[in-house]
Amino acid sequence: MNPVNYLYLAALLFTIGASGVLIRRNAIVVFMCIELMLNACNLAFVAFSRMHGNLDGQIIAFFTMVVAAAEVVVGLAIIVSLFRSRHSASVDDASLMKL
Amino acid sequence: MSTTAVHSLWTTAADPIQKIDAPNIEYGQLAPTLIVIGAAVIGILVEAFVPRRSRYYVQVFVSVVALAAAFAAVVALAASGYGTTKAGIAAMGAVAVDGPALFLQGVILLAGVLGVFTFAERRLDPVAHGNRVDSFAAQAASVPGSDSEKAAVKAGFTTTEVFPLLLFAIGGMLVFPAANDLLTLFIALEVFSLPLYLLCAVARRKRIMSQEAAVKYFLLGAFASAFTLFGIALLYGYAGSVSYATIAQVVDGTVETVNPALADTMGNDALLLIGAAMVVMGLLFKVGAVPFHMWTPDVYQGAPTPVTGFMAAATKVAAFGALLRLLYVVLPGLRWDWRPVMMGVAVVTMLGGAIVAITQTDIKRLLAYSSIAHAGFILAGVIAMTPDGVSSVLFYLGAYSFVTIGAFAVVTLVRDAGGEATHLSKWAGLGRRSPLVAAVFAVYLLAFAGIPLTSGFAGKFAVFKAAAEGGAGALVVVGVISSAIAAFFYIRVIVLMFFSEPRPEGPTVAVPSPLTMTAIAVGVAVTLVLGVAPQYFLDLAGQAGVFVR
Amino acid sequence: MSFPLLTATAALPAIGAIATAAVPAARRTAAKWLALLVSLATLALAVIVLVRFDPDGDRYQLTESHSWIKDFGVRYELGVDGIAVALIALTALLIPFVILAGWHDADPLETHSSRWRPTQGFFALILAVEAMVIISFEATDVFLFYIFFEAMLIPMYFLIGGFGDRAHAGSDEHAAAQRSYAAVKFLLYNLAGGLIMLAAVIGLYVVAGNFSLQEIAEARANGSLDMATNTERWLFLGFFFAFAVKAPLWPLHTWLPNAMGESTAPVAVLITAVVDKVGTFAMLRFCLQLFPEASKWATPAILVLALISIIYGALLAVGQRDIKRLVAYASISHFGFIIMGIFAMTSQGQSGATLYMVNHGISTAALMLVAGFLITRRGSRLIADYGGVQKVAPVLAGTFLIGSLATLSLPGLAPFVSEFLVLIGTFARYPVIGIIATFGIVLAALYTLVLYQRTMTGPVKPEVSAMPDLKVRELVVVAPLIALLIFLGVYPKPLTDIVNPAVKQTMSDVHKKDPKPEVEAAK
Amino acid sequence: MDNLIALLVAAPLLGAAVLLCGGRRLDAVGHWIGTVLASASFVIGAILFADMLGKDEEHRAIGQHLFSWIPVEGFQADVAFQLDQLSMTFVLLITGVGSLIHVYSIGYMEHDERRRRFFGYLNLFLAAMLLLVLADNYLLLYVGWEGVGLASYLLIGFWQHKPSAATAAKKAFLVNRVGDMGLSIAIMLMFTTFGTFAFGPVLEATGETGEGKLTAIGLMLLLAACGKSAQVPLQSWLGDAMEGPTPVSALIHAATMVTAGVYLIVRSGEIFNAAPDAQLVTTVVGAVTLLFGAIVGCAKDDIKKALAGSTMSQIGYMILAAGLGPIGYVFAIMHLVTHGFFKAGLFLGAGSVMHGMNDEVDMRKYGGLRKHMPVTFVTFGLGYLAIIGFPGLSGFFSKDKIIEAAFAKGGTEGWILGSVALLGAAITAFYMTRVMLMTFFGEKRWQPDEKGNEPHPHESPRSMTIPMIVLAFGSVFAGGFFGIGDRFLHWLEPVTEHAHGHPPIGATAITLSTVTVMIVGVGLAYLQYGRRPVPVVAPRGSLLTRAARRDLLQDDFNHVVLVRGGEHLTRSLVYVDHTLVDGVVNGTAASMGGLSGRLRKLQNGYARSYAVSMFGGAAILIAATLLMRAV
Repeated sequence: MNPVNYLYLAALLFTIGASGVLIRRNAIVVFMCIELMLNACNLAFVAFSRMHGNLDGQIIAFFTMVVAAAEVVVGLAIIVSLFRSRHSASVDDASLMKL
Repeated sequence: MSTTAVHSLWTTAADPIQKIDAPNIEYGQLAPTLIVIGAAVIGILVEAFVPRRSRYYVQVFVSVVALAAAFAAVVALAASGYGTTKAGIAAMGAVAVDGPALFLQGVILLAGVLGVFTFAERRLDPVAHGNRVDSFAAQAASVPGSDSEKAAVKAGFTTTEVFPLLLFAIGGMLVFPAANDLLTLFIALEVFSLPLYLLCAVARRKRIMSQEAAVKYFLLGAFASAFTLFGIALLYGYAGSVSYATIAQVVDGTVETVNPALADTMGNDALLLIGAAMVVMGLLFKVGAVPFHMWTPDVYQGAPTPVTGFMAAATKVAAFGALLRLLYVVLPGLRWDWRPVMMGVAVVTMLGGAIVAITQTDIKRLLAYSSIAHAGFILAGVIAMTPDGVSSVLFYLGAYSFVTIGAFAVVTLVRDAGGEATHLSKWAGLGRRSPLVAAVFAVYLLAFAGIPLTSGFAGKFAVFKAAAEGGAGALVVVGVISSAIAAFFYIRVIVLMFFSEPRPEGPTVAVPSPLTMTAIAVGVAVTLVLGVAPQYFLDLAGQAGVFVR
Repeated sequence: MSFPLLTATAALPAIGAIATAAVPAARRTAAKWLALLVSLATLALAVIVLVRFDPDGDRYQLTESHSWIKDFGVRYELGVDGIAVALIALTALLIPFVILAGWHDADPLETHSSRWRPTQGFFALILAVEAMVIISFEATDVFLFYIFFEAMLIPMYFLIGGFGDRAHAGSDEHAAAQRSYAAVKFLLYNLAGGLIMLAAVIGLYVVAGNFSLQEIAEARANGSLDMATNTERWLFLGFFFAFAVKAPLWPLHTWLPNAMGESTAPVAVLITAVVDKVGTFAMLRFCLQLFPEASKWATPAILVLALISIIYGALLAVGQRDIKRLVAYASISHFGFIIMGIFAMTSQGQSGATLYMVNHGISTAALMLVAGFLITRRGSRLIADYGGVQKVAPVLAGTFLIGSLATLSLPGLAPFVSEFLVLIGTFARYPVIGIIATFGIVLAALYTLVLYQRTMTGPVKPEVSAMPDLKVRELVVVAPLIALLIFLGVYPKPLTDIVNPAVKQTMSDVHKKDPKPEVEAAK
Repeated sequence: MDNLIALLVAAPLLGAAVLLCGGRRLDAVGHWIGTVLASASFVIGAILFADMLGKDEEHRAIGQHLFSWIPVEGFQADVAFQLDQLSMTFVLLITGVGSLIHVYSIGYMEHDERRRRFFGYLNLFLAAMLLLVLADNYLLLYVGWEGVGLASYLLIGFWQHKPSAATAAKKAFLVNRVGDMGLSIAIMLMFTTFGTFAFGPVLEATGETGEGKLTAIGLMLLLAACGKSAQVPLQSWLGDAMEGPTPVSALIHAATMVTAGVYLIVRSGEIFNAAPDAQLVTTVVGAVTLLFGAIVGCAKDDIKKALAGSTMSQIGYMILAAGLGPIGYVFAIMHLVTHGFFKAGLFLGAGSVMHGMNDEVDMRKYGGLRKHMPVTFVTFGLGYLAIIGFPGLSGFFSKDKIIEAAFAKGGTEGWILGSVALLGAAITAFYMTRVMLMTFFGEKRWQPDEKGNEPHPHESPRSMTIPMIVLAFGSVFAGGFFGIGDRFLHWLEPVTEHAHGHPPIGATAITLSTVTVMIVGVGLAYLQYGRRPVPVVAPRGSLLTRAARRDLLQDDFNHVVLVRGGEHLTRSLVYVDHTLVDGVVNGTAASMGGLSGRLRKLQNGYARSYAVSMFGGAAILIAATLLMRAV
């Protein structure tokens, strides 16, 4: 079927992820949404590389995965430490600094 | 989708896999980055194998030596003409070695050295259980105020990991402005972002805030980089390649289409424009331009001040470097589309930063907003789209980074029982209590305000001049107005320090070790030198002002 | 390469400032003497400049020119014409008196910490201001001028905000608040002006490609550089705005009363007699030379503003209760005269304006410094707190009277010469404005004499009954100024000889000829 | 010879400088220095006079150029003197009367510890006044003009501890400044018209410009004259000026300074000749003032104020004469000189009376003083006869000529002016007789003051009486000496050309009527003050009297309109400056702060809202980019 549809899907996923970031409170979920966005990007890469018939996109997808993994490590570390110190993973609770 | 493309895919699959010849890497030209990254790795090993007592010293030594060596390498490269005549693409088109890259790498490395100095400062906090402590948590993993933390403090633990983290960040930053394809750009972005996220979280005092800062920075940063990545994807989709050169050619339409599949995506400018916008947005986030600035104040306030200082200086340099390259190398053909938009961004950034800063009550947040305003000024130079524009931005970045590090270094000195006394009200009468520190800080503030005879003025003049010559006179006017607004709050701080009576319970000024002193001193020296006799550095920036494609 | 006299004249006080600031806290008196000696040495250099300057020689003399920031097209170019020489002399002359008058103004209070060195700071800042003012008089490169035009705000700002009157009506807290308000107001007004000028400076570069006053002026003259009418006007406005704030011209004047009211008398003198002159000077040198056409275009509006300043300032001076604020508003009125003289575009007007700058400097210095002595004695700035001083301190009263008479420009004293020249120069081209301006004469008499009557005459107030007369130091400050006032009032020729050629040049820059008298015109 | 002119000015100037800078150590000899230098200047004047008489008329005018004062492109102001018959007349009057009054002051100010300064001021005045009359251009004249203003300011306010004195001084200076404004405008007009303001060139070139210009110049000069010579509407200061020590009133506010206006007009004769309208206004001003002053003089009980009124009125005569043009100039000056003698004498007499009466000025508290102070009585009496124009005495000759000239003006103008002048003569006789009677005749009316010390009227010391005697001589013979055979006329004619006026009625008739009205005036006064005793407390009096006591309400007018109005204006301006001009700026600052406060709220600390702004920003960025392409 037409690879362009994959692009639409990717865009959709990206949007879902983005809106997830905007509306969900739980840091973990927010973070997962971001991961979703990254994966949307992957999908887009792959789809394009399929269209162009060169492998760059697919290679990039691999890089992205690695980066995403690294982000998970760092991100979870931060979120967990925050959770432990204030017993809540809600992003909205972390609003000491404002104005 | 045309069938030809599909067929072509089969054929590539069907053909016998031709052997891939090993890439040739110009290690010499990549030396700066390699040295720093290598040192970072060594740092990790040090953490693993060197006894705790001596880690701190080893780490500091390694970092400083590495950065110094890297800087030497940069100078060597520049001296041997890689900045100008021999400028070229290295690492199979992944990295550009040219004037802007080398100049900015030099700046970043110097900022890095000063950063290491401030990181290594151990005289400010009161001695805990017989061992000197720096501004980082004894044990980042332990919950603030918990027994484990007390134990860690008692045992004299220190988070010496910050040094390798710093080195990794610097490594990423070195690549960022030199990145010559979108993939490298993205990787570099992550490589310097992730360590910074961590560094934000490990403050010794006010750790809750520091962690909050880290979370915000991380989530928003990741969010932004997701956009960047998607943008990259779209650009790739448009041009069928992530290499700057190719994309540029495609944009200019000077490419001879090798494969027909490219034809229909190439025509589709929506991909190009949206993609470009998203990538640019990611970079604007890093430079802290309105409306992508909102992380700045919180993170600057929450992060350990040495980190803030380094981040404020180096991140801006790296990000603007990348932005310049992107706009000047990849998207010059698109000038007429993005220039007006960027002008809008610059305007709101200048005004927004200046106006909101007026009512700030925390010195770190104040500096954060001022950094936003400055981002706006620099953008004005970026928009010029002239060689002068490039060199003026380079000069501004160089000048600005030293002022910033110095200013934050001074902030670390003003302390009371609760650690740094960052609330402005506590700075009242500082000039009476310790004139020298206050005077130094005043110099920095005046430089921020762009008063003549300071580097700030030279930089501001350079970018405004470039902008005016580039036909963005309106920007100059707005810039001038917002500088006037900005002057107000810089002056407010000076008034506070010199003209108001010191509070009896006011903060004391800690006497730092030579490390921080050097950081501050260098800052002042550069500020004044660049203010009085900027010609040499302008020349430097001028020669470095040409990108290689 | 001859000896860089101009650089030396500016550099000496700069170095002196650093040296003075470096004097250790304990050696306060040493700092004072050092500052005084430096200022005297500067005066000597200024005199040498005065002597070396040949009125009939080239327009700019003693020139120096070195490359500085070539990327900005900026050169380190110095040179003086008659006007500049006169003003440099004025500056160098006044500073020693300012220092001497402020001898005890910055002695530290016991509340201060031992590391706080107000005295050193005070005198260092004064010298710094002197250096910057002098070099901005000397600069023939727009950028160079701009840099110091802006930079001099900083030391002034600290002088105003850091060293208010010890003797202040009201609580100390209140005083401090007032003071920093005044200082901030001063800085923001002038900074705003300066920044707008910055835009214009950049614009000028874009148009002209360099900053050399001479080159641009020549190019404008021989038409090789023609600006679009609107461009020229915008640039002119940018420059003029900054100078009008500094001068100050109504309605941009409100910072001056605060600044002069809150700062000590010597600093007030520094502001109005020295620093503000840079503004009016710059109008003559930069506005007229760089943008002759635009200047002519703007003349009517500017004249009206100047006229308003004259009358308005005088009327407000009448309404003041505070001695220093009164003098401040008087100065606003006088600056109105200066600006009017500059833009009347007649030789008499412009010579008058230049003389006015010098004379007003001296007369205000005399009046303000004596007022300062008075205020420090009684510890109040309010006119109502005085009365009958003349009986207990006749010499003080006498000098104060002469200062007042100079302020109301009594014939025989220097200000009369300049004021009359300005009036007649304006009248020659704009009779109506000239006539209205003469009302300023009456009002000047009103506010000065009312001030004198309320403070000096009448029955002796108990608070002043024990007031000592002028001390030797104070006499040394005042006497020379008065002597100078009389001398320049009776024999201004030395000054006019220096100024006239420069004025002739400026007139030719703006392509203006003096209106012929009716009778000759008839022939 | 020419070079002596500068010395005329230099001598008293030197005196002023020495006395004012000398300090206390000169207190002992100060008054001698002052007097000697004043008389020195008189001697020089005399020498020059003798020299001048030696020359024939054409070459009498001499000049001296000292230095070029304000050399500016297209503008020449020199410090240069010219001494012609007119100036010479004034020089002699000023230095002569001046020296006498110096002598007088030695005695009068004996008990004042600031006597040295007093003499310093007097010398300063002499210098300025001489500069005024010797200047050869209007700008230098202006210097002298303001110089005498300053001296008068200092001397009126000499007893500064009295608020009334200080106020009077300030008032005098201010009102004079208004006049000075006129002079400076006149000078500007001359400059723009003739390109110069030296007497010679200007007065020669009057023919080359339109009448309008000249009228304007003339009126401006008249304004100046009004200020200096206390003519309506700028006369208000003279009465208060009597706060000053009496010698000052005699010298400055009777004999010399106040006549400067007349000098100015006569000196600028050519201008006025060519501007009839200006002349008309001048005559009107003169006429009005001579009545005004006379009426005021009738009502005042303060002897000096009464004399001040008379001075005003007499100068009114001179201005009137000057306004008449060539037929009047000479007589204006002549009356000026004679008036200088007798009015100075009268004032010195009054001073001597006050001296003997513990500085009591209220005539209602005098009475019958002729027995106590004979010399004063006689000299005063002679002055009195002179001023009322008793046949044969100075006033008779000069005033009569003026009245004659007034009629000679011709037409209704002539009639009106002439009759006004006559009426003035009558009133003069009335109020002077009143003064005479109230002071020297009738019963003694003085009581011990609240401190209980009763005044012991006594004759003044010789240093005071001698000058009075000398002046009395002047008042008696000067008129005759000048008038008979038109000596004075021939003397002045070369400077102020003279035209013989032909009055509609015979000169003798006029003379007769003058004498009659004079007698009438005296008679009336006698009936009111001679026959019945003078009440110590002034009766309420008629409306006119009360108005006249208050200077015909003209001060009240000034107070309400100018002073009050001015106060309101300044107060409201101060308010405006603070709220409006300053308010705008502070307002912008405040609003900036408010804006900042509001924008700050966006930074609400929630990472998600930050994300929203980023998202929105990205959306806008993309949209904008696409839009740019679209348009």
